[in-house]
Amino acid sequence: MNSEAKSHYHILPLRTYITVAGALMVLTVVTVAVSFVNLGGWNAVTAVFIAAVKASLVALFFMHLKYDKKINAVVFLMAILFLAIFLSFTFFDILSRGDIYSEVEKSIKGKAVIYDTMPFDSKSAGHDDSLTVENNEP
Amino acid sequence: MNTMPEKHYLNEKRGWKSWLFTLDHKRIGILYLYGIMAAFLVGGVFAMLVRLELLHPGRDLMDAKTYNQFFTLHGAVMIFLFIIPSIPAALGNFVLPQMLGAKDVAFPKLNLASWYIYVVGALVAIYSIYAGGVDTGWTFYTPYSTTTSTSVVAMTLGAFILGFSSIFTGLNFIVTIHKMRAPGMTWFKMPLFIWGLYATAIIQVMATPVLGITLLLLIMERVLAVGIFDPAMGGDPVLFQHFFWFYSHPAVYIMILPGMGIISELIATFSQKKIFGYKAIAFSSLAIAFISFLVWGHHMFVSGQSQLASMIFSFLTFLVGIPSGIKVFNWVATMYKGIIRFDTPMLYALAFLFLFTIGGLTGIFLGTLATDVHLHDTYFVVAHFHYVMMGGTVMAFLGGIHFWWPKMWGRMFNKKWALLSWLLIFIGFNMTFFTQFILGTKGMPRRYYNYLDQYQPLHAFSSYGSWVLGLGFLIMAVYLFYSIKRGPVAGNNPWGSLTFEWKSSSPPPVANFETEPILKHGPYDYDKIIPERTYS
Amino acid sequence: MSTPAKHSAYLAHHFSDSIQQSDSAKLGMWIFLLTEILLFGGLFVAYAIYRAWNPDMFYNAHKYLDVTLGALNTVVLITSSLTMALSIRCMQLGNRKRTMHLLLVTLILAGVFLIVKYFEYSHKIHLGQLPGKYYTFTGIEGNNPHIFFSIYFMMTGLHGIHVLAGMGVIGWILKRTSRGDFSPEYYTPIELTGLYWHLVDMIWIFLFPLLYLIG
Amino acid sequence: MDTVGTLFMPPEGSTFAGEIDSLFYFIVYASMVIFGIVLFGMLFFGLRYRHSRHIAEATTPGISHNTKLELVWSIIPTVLVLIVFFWGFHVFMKMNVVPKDAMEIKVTGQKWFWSFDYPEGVTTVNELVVPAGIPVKLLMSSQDVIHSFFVPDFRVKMDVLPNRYSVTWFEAKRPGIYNLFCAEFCGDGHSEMIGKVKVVNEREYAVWLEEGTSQGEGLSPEQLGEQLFRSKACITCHSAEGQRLIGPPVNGIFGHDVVLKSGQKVIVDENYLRQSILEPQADIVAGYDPVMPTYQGLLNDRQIDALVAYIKSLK
Ligand code: HEA
Ligand code: HEA
Ligand code: HEC
Ligand code: CUA
Ligand SMILES: [Cu+2]
Repeated sequence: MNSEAKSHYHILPLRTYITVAGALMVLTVVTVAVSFVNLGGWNAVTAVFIAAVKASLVALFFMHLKYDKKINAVVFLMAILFLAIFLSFTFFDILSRGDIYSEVEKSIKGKAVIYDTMPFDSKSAGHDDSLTVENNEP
Repeated sequence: MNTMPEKHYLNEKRGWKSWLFTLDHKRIGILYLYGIMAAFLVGGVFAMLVRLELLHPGRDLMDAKTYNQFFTLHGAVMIFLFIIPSIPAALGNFVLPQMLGAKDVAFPKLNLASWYIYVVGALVAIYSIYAGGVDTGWTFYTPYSTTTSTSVVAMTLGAFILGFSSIFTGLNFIVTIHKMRAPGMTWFKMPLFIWGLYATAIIQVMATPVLGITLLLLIMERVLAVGIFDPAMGGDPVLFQHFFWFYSHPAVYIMILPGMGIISELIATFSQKKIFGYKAIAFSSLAIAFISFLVWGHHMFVSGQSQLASMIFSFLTFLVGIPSGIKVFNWVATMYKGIIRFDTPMLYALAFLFLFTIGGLTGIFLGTLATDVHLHDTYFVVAHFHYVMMGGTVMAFLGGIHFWWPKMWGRMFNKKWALLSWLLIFIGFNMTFFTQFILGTKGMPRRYYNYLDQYQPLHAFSSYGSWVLGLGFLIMAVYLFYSIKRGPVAGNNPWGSLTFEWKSSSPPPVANFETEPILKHGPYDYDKIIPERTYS
Repeated sequence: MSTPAKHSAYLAHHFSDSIQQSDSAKLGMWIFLLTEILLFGGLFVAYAIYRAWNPDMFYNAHKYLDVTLGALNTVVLITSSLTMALSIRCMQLGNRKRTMHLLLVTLILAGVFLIVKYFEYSHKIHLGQLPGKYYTFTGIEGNNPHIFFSIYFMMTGLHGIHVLAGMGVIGWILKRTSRGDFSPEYYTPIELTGLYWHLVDMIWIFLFPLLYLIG
Repeated sequence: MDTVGTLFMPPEGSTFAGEIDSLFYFIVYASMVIFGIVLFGMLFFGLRYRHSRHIAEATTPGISHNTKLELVWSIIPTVLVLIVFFWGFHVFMKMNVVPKDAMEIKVTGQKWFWSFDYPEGVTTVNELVVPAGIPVKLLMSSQDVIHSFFVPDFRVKMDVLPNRYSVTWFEAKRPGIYNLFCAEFCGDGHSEMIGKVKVVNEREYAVWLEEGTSQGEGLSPEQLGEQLFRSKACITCHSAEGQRLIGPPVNGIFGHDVVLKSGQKVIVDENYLRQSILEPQADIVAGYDPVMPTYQGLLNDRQIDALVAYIKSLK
C-alpha cells in the first residue's frame, strides 16, 4: 500500500518551500518599494503583475498544482478565465456609455446624498491643494 | 408476473430518522423531490392567484401591493425553490450514480448537507412572507429593492443560502462524474443525461458564487447603503443588473440543460434507436454552458448600458441558438426508422420538442436588438420564458418523473389518467401562454396589476387556460400518489431501456447494484440489443 | 483490480480505493476554491469599476490605509502559509509532533493577522472612515470617498471572515492530529485545509497591493 | 393606412416602427418554417414508425450520425441568425441615434407619473404633446427608482434611471392619441403610471404651447384645482370619492382631524394641505406608506392655492 499510495504525491524538499517563501517575501518588499515610485498608469499594472507572480508561486508550490493532477489546475484556471470574462464584458458597458451621447455618461449629481448634510469644512473637502492627504500619511 | 424485490432502499431501514440522516443518494433525491413538489405547488397556487386577479382590469380579489408580492413570490419560488433544484437535485441525485454504475455520489455527507441547506434557505425565503412580503420581482432590481419597505433582506438571504445548496450539488456531480464511473464507462459511453448534468454542474459552481456576492452586496446596500448599486449613494443601478444577470442568465441553462439530457434519454428509449449525433449532443451541452456566460447583457438592451455592449451581447446570444438547434434536430432525426412507442414519458418528450422550439425561437426575437426594444418587459417575455421553463424544463421534468417513477417506487402509474392529464396540461399551457405572445407584441407590459380594457379578452382567455392547466396537474398529483402504494408492480425495466440504472431491481438495493457492474455495451446500442420490457 | 486499501478505516464504502478517494476529495476542494474565487471576484469587479470611475478619489483615499500594517499582515500570512505547507510535509514524513507544532504556529499567525486587522479597523472607525451611510470623515478629496471604504471594509471583512473560518478548521484539524487521526497514509483533511488556507493567503496577496498600495 | 395594426403588432405610429415590424415578421416567417420542419419531422416519424406498425420486435438501424445533414442544420441557422443580427443592429442604431434637427423635451419619471418639460417653459404631467412629422428627442431621468418610457405604437422603450440621463427619440407619423406605459417595475402604482402621447399637427402644437404658458386663466380656483388634480396625477393615488387608493381619499378631510403615523392628531387646514403637497414626508398619515413625491417645483403658488381650494370644496 505504502509504495503505491506514495507514488501519487510528491514530498517536496524543505528547500523548495523555504525558497518559495523567501521569494514571496522579496516580492512583497519589491511591490511596496515600487509603490513609492510614481509610474503613472503602470503602478497598477506592476502591482497586479507582482501579485499574480506571487499567487502563482503559492498555487504551484504550496498548493502543489505543479505536481498534482492536471484537472485541478484546469479548475483553477477556469476560475480565473470566468472572472476575466465577467470583468471585461462589464467593462464593455462601463467604458463606452458615452459613445453616442455625452449626457448619459456621467451621473447627474456626483456626490452621494450623505454629503449634502455632512459638516464639511471648506478646507478639507474643498479643492485646496495645500491640504493634500500627504500630510496625514501615517 | 413481476414481483417486488424483497429488500430495497425504501424498506432496508425504516422510520423518519432513517430518512433524515440518510446518506443514500436515492433517498436524498426523494427528499429533494418532496421539497420541490411542495415548492411547485406553492408557486403554482401563487400563479393561479395572479391569473385570477388578471381576469379583469382593476381589483378582483387583491390590491396592487398584494398582487406585486404574489408575482414576486411566484417567480422567486418557482426559480430558486423549484426549477433550479428540480432536475439536478431531485432526479439527478436519484439517477446519476446509478447511471454511472457507482455506489453513491462522491460526497454523500455533502449531499445530505445540501438538502438541509435547501430546507433552511426555503424556510428563510418563506419567512419573508411573514415579515412583510417582497414586492421587487424575482430580479431584485436596485434601487427599488433598496428602498421598498418590504422584507427584501429575508428573501435575498434565503436565495443566498439556496445558492450554496446548488453549488454543493454541482460540485458533488462534477467530482462523481470525473472519478466514480464504473469500469468501462468512458466519457463517450456516458448516457447523455449525465452530459447534461455535467454541463449544468459546471454552470452551477461557476455562476452561483456571483449570485452569492450580488445578494450579499444587495443586503449590504440595504443595511449600510454602501453605494455600489444605489444611485443616491453614488452607486450605479445598471451595475446591479450586470451582477444579477451574470448569474441569472447562465441559470436559465442550469434549468434547461438537464432537461435536454432527459429528453435525449426519453427519445432514444422510446424510439428504441441509437441516439443520432451522440457527440454533437454532448458537445453542444458544453458549448451552451460556455456561451451562456457571455450573453447576460441581452436582458439589458434598454437599461442604459452602452450600445457597444448591447451589440456584443446580442451577437453572442444568437450563438446559443445554434447548439440548441443541433440538439432539437438530432432528437427528431433519432426518431427516424425507430420503433416508436407513445408511453407517457415519450408524450412529455414530444411536448417538450413542440413547446421548447417555440420558446427558443421566440428567444431569437428577444435577442434581436431592434425587436427587443419593443418586446422587452412585455408579456412577450413572460410567454417566452414560460415556454422554455414550463414548456421546456417542466415538461422534461415530468417526462423524467414518469420515466423513473417505476424505478423509484417499483410501481407503475395509471397510463389512462396520465394521458388525460398530459392532454389537459398541453392544451391548457398553450391557451395560457400563447395568448401572452399576442398580448406582449400588442404592448401589454409585464408586472401590471391593472391594465387597459383593450387587453381584457386575451387576459381572460389566458386565465381560463390556467384553470385547464391546473386541473391537469391536480389529476397528475392524484394518480402519481395513488400509484406509490397501489400501482401494479412495474418490474426492473418497464420501458426496455439500455442505460445502467435499469439493470438493478426496481426499487434498487441500497448499494444500487447487487454486484459490481461492468459496462458491456453503450447506453444506446439498440441496433445490437433488444432489451426486454417488463411492463406493457 | 487490486484494492490494497480496502481495509483502511478511512476508506468510505462507495470508493474503490484510497487514491480515488483522495483524488476526489482534492478535486472537490479545488472546485470549492473556484467558487470562493468567483465569490471574491464580484468584489474585485466592483473595485475595478469604481476605481475606473473615480481614480483620484481612490488614490486619495488609499493613503489613509496603513501600509506598514498591511505589509506586516502580508508577511504574517505568507509565513502562515509556509508553516501550513510544512505541516503537511511533516505529516507526509510521519512526524506527527512537528505537524502539530506547525499547525499551532499557523493558528497563532492567523490570530496575529486578525489582531492587526482589529487595530486597523478600530482606527478607521474612530476616524469615521466607515462604509456607506455611516461614513463621517471629511478629510478626503474627490468624489464619494465612502465608496472606497465600503469596498475596503467589504473586501477585508469577507477576507477576515474567511481567516476566522480558517482558524476554526485549523483548530479542528489540530485536534484531530493530536488524537492521532492522521498518518502518512491518510492526511487528506490536513491537505484540504492547507489548500483553503493558501487560497485565503492568495486573496490577501491581491488585496494588499490593490487597496494599500495603488488605491 | 395602417391604424389597427397586424395580428401581432399595434399600429405603426412612428417612422421607424415599420422597419421593426418588417424585421419582426421576417423572424416570424423564418421561425414558422423552422418550427414547421421540427413539427413535421416529429409527427411524420412518430406516425410512420410507430410501434404498432411493426410486426415483430426487431433491432433498429444503428445510424449514429450523418455529417452532411448535421452541417446543413448547423450552417443554415447560423446564416439566418447572422442576417437577423445585422438587420437588428442596423435598425437599433437608427433607434438610438437622434436626427440633428430634433426638438428636445425633458422627461422625468417618478412614482408614479411622468412629467414633461418643454424648452419653452411649459410643464405637463402624464401628457406628452408633440407635433407630427418632427423628430423629438427625449432626455430622461428619474426622481426615485427605475422607470421605463414605453410607447407601443411608436416601438419606443427606454429605461429612465435615477441620477443619470438616458436618451431616446421618435418621430410620430400622424396626429392621434397614443398610450404611454411605464415598463419597468416601480412599485404599487407601476400599472397606473400610464400617460398619453398626444400627437397634433404643427399649427395646433404652436397654439397649444401658447396656451400652456397661460394655463387656466378664466377658471375659478376650484375648477382649476380640479383640472390640476387630474393633470398633475394626484388622481393616481387619491380618490375624490372616498376610496382608499395608494394615498388617502381627500374629500371631506378639510376641517377634520387626521391621525398621523406618530400618533399625533392634526387638524386639516390650508397650511396642512399646502405642506402635504410640498413636503409630503413631513406628516405621514397613519396607515399609509411615505411614498408621495414632493411637488416642490412642479406647482406654482397659484396652482397650489387652486388645489387647496379644490380639496376644501370636496365633501
Ligand atoms: C429555461 C430557461 C430559458 C431558456 C432555455 C432560454 C433560452 C433563450 N432565451 Fe430566454 N429567458 C428566460 C429563460 C430562458 N431562456 C427567462 C426566465 C427570461 C426572463 C427573465 C426576466 O426578465 O424575468 C428570459 C429572457 C430572455 C431575454 C430578455 C428579454 C427581455 O427582457 O427583453 C432574451 C433576449 O435575448 C432571451 C433570449 C433567449 C435565447 C436566444 C434563448 C436560446 O437559448 C434559445 C435557443 C433555442 C432555439 C433557438 C430553438 C431551437 C433551435 C432550432 C429549432 C434551430 C433553428 C434556430 C435558429 C435558426 C436560430 N431570453
Ligand atoms: C419554473 C418557472 C415557472 C413556472 C413553472 C411558472 C408557471 C406558471 N406561471 Fe409563471 N413566472 C415565472 C416562473 C414560472 N411560472 C417567473 C420567473 C415569473 C416572473 C416573475 C417576476 O416578474 O418577477 C413569472 C411570472 C408569471 C406571470 C406574470 C406576472 C406579471 O408579470 O404580472 C404570470 C401571469 O400569467 C404567470 C403565470 C403562470 C402560470 C399560470 C403558471 C402555471 O404553469 C402554473 C401551473 C402549476 C400549478 C397550477 C400547480 C399545480 C400543482 C398541483 C395541483 C399539485 C402538484 C403537486 C404534486 C405532484 C405534489 N407567471
Ligand atoms: C405616489 C402617489 C401620490 C401622488 C401622486 C400624490 N399623493 Fe398625496 N398622498 C399620498 C400618500 C401615500 C399619502 C399619505 C401619506 C402621507 O401623508 O404622506 C398622501 C397624503 C396626501 C395628503 C394628506 C391627506 C390627509 O388625509 O391628511 C394630501 C392633502 C395630499 N396627499 C394631496 C395630494 C395632491 C394635491 C397631489 C397632487 C398634486 C398628491 N397628493 C399626489 C400619495 C400620493
Ligand atoms: Cu414607473 Cu413602473
Ligand atoms: Cu438570458
